[in-house]
Amino acid sequence: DLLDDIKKKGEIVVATEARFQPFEYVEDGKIVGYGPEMMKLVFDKYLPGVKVKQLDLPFQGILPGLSAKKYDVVITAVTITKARAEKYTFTTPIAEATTGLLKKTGDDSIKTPADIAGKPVGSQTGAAQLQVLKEFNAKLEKEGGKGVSEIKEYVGFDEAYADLAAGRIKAVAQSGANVAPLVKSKPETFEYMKETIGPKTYFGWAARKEDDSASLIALLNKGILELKKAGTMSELQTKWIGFTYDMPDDIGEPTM
Amino acid sequence: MSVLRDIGARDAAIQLRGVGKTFGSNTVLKGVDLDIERSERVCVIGPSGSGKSTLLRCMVFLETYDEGEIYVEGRLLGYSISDGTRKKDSEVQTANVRRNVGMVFQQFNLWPHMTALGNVIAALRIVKGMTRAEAEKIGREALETVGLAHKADAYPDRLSGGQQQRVAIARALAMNPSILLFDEPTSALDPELVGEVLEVMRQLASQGMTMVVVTHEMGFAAEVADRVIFMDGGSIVEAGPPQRLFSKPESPRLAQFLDTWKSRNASGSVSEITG
Amino acid sequence: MSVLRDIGARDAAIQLRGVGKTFGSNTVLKGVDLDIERSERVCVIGPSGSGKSTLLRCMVFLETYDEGEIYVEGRLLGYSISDGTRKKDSEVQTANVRRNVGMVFQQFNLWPHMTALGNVIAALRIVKGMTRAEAEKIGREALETVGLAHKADAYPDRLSGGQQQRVAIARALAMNPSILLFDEPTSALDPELVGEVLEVMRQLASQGMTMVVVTHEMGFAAEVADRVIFMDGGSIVEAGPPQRLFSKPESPRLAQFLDTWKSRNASGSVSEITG
Amino acid sequence: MLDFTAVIAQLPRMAAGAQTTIWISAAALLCGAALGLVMCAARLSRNIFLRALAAVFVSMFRGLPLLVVLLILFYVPPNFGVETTPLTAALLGLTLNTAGYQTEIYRAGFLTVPPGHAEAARMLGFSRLQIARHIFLPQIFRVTIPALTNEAVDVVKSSGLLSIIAVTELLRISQQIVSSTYRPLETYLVCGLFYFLMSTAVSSFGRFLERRLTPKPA
Amino acid sequence: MIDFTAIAEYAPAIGRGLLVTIEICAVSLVLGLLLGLGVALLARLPWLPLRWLIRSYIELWRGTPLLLQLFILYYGGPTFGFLPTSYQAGVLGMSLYTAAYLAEIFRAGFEAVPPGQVEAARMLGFTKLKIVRHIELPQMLRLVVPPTTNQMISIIKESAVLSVITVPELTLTTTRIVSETFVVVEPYLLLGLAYWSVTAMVAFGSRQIERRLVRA
Ligand SMILES: Nc1ncnc2c1ncn2[C@@H]1O[C@H](COP(=O)(O)OP(=O)(O)OP(=O)(O)O)[C@@H](O)[C@H]1O
Ligand SMILES: Nc1ncnc2c1ncn2[C@@H]1O[C@H](COP(=O)(O)OP(=O)(O)OP(=O)(O)O)[C@@H](O)[C@H]1O
Ligand SMILES: [Mg+2]
Ligand SMILES: [Mg+2]
Repeated sequence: DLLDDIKKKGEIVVATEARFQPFEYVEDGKIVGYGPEMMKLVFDKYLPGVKVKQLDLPFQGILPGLSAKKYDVVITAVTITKARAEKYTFTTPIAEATTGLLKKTGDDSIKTPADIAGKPVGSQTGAAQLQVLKEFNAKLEKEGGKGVSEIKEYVGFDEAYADLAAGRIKAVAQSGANVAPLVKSKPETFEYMKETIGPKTYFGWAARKEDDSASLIALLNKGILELKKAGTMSELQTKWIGFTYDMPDDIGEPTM
Repeated sequence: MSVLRDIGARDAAIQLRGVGKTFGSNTVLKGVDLDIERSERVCVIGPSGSGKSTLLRCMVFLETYDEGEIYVEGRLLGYSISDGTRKKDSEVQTANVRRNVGMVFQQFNLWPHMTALGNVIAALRIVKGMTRAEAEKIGREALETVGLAHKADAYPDRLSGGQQQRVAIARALAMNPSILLFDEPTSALDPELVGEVLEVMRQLASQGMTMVVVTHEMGFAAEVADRVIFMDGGSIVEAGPPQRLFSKPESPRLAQFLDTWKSRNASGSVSEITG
Repeated sequence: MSVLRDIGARDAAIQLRGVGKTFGSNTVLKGVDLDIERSERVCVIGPSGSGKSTLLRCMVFLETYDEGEIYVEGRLLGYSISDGTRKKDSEVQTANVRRNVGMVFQQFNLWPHMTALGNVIAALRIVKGMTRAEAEKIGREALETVGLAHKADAYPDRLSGGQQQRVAIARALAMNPSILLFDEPTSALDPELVGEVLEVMRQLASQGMTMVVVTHEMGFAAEVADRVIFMDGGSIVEAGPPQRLFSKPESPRLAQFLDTWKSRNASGSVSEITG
Repeated sequence: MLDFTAVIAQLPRMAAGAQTTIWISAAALLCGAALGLVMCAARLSRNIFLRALAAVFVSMFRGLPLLVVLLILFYVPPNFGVETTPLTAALLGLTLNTAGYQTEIYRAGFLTVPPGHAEAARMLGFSRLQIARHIFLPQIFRVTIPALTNEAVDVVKSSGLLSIIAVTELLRISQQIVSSTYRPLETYLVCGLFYFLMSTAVSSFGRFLERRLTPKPA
Repeated sequence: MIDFTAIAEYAPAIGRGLLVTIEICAVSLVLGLLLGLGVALLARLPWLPLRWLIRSYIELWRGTPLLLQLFILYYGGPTFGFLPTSYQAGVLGMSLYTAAYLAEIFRAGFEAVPPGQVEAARMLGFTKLKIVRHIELPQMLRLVVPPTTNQMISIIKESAVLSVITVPELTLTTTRIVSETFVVVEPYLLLGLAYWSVTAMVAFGSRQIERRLVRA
């Protein structure tokens, strides 16, 4: 059993993509954020004395790396989708992931999400937000007959933000939580649209689907739910994201 | 004074007046005076480092000289004098002054990307702007002169050293020079191949070409030269007809130079044994 | 038969019996028979490409030979015979057979990363495993022999060609060989520097060293050799004492070879003029 | 327009990243030198199998982008039951990559030593190993310094790709800084300066070695 | 154990990625050749400030990773109102990078022409320009074939980093496939195989060219 092995070894290896403010990112050389802080609380309580080895990986390889047993669990905000849930087990949700659009402040040509028709937009390769964007675009094409002019795929969201600021693209599909700190620090450049473009989705942490990992997932779920009940989760959301979400304990079947 | 020199110079092929040359702190030529008459054959000998090559290279301004004057066919080489100060000429002006001078190098310096004929006609085509047909006619004649008409289409790396050097001579000849300079033209050759190059040079000499030849081939010098010049330490130490110079050297340095040479070549020489 | 040869061979320094060598389809040595006696001085002459170098290189198995046998001090070189078939020896076995043979190359082949002394003592230290002190003593003596004790600490590129070749000779001498082979030891030298190398070789000859010298220096051959061997087209065409060979060549090919040589070196030679 | 204040505050972190870059590069270069020499020996050996092996090795690692080698080394072996940590994958990838190049550098070096040098040694009784050790190696080292210097600069530069497999070297740290400062141009310019300084230091050292080991012409 | 069927449907995408890689490399290489030759020729002018400028360009571009140069061009350019598309930035970055290397190669090529050959031409009245055109350039071009093809191979390999500025080339395509299928081994092995075959082909072709040049 994976959990037993971890306890025996005294070490758990977790994978993180530390370029995903405010969930996971690097500050002063340390990986910090909503996720890491929550993880620490859970591990301190249920895996005391176990050393945490945290790998910082690009997002594209993070789930395949989990299958490849490069690490025990993915502690990074992963949008729970049908395709992913088929291959991996997710924890109970840690935050809402519903996708919206980031645009340039004062860009009057985009008032509703449908206004991105005919414009270049972008998101991150392999991300659920990209998938949402593509589905939204398909809907636009079907309904209005005209989709976006181009969907650009970036290796990281930071590059997408930079390109939005530069004007190469007109909007970035991203979850609200992620852009909150960005919009807060650069309100003169970035503006997040209230209206979302996809179904309600949630972020969770992921582990392998084998029975081997069941006890680890159970432990994580227990820890997360306790934090939620105690109100710690809301506190952390306020601290890192700036607002709180109403969160289900179990999302059941993913919406996409 | 300069006017007088200029008039005098018109008759000589090359005139050197107090030519001096320094590399850094190393004075390589020390006030050399030398007149090369038209149709004269001059051989320059001397120990390694005595300045022979530098002298030759100065005569065509491949090396600038620092002091004195050099006149080629009466015209000051490499510099122009205006208001009493002298200014370096442009490359084009210098090339014009030495246009009748050809040079053959120790290392042949053929261009490897052209055939023998290509080497010979390149300057005719590119510098003189001749048509291919005109140039090839002259080029083939020049190759004929050095006995290499049949190698016209060979690239240099397919030729022996002796053949390469003969092509180099043909290349110089094609420009129809009145003066030819040679810097150790046979030193880079295998012993067997020296003869064929000397033969071509002998032939040029017999046709009245003005020649200045830096060489170690004493036999050739003795046979062909009107005058042999012995250099040492950047100066001309002794000069004169080869018979006099080789049999009755005046300066001890020349005597010693000849002794060293003889002790190697004469002792047990085949001519003594077979003689 | 082989036993007889073996016994006979014990007295000779090097014995060649029907030695043949082919490069691809080019037969370079054609059944060469040759006995080099102890303390004999043999000079090998012949036109370029006649197989002189190949012969010398076969004698030390730097080149394998395809046919015949070579015995060095009575021992078959390069091959072992068992059950009537012959098998190539290992490098170590071959090295053992030719351990008393030294070789001096045209290109000196000094190792540029070692000083003169370093070159001379390298084999003593590395192959013979001597201490530095022992090796240096022998090395300095060897350098003394060639007159270069004062250059012990110079690197090859600071030495003239003649000095480099003398260091190469010292390097061979340090191993205390009984036979020395030279392949055109002076061909790569400036004419002024040939003398000093020949002088060292003369001295070795006078001390009774067995020597085989491929050379173009006829004067040296005439003076030093007990026997001169003329090669052409991979065979020994004529052999004999130099006086006889140079004055009365029997084969037309040798006569022609000598003629070419003489016409270049004798015509207008200094000795004639000064004579 | 350019504002470096945010980046300057992060200089210590970038310096730390540069340190990681340096030690990983140095380690890869050394391991690569050892492997390269072995491969070079194989390439020059008389054994046709060894020669073919070395030829494939060289062709492969000179023909594959380092990025791809790293991706393969990082993600593929675990599928066959072999564990690779990011650091071992990084070191292995860089080492294999530079070894491919160094093999060819050493081989070219070997070819510059005139065969006569080896023949002279054979005539004095040197064994093959002794010839390699005492005659070839010292000379090869001298003539290969310029090429090795270039290779060292290349390794330092290409170590930036290790960011892809989670090694927090200079470039990865710069990306992290961009994430928090939203100042890509300034950050990357400073990062470039770091790389330039490292490359210049390496090539200056190479030139220094070259000058030290090449005797000045008389 | 290895099963390519999982990614079979992506074959056309991989083909497109490969085409982008080849196209962008070819364009960059041609531009880099021209630029590099121009720089190498300019560097021969006896004008010191120009030489320093060229020197700094070569040192800076050779001293920093291509990845970083692309980042600066693409994400830094807009700061100065320069807004290249990812394709433009890729071509520009790779051309400048290639040119820096090739300029050095060409310089060495020029220096490898023995000075005696230039002197021989001067003696026959060739002007400087004619010497460059007829004596130095033809020989230099022949000498630089091997290092230039090496550079070509290295450019093809380095083009993998174009993925970071959203050029949809081979590596980015493969990465996308990995993140969509969660399959790692096959796509990456295929990726390696693709690069290896392209570079091996270029290496083979260049050896043929070299052999022909040597024979000529
Ligand atoms: N380009 C140069 N820079 C510095 N010193 C030079 C240069 N060319 C020649 N020298 C020096 O000038 C001196 C004379 O050289 P030069 O080549 O004229 O002699 P040489 O008589 O031709 O000798 P050799 O017979 O060896 O050709 C030598 O001391 C040489 O070192
Ligand atoms: N390694 C080799 N491979 C192929 N052919 C060779 C080799 N070495 C020599 N030959 C050929 O063997 C023949 C004899 O060469 P060798 O070097 O023995 O002649 P040589 O008499 O020493 O000539 P030289 O006076 O020019 O040194 C030549 O035709 C040469 O081309
Ligand atoms: Mg000279
Ligand atoms: Mg020979």
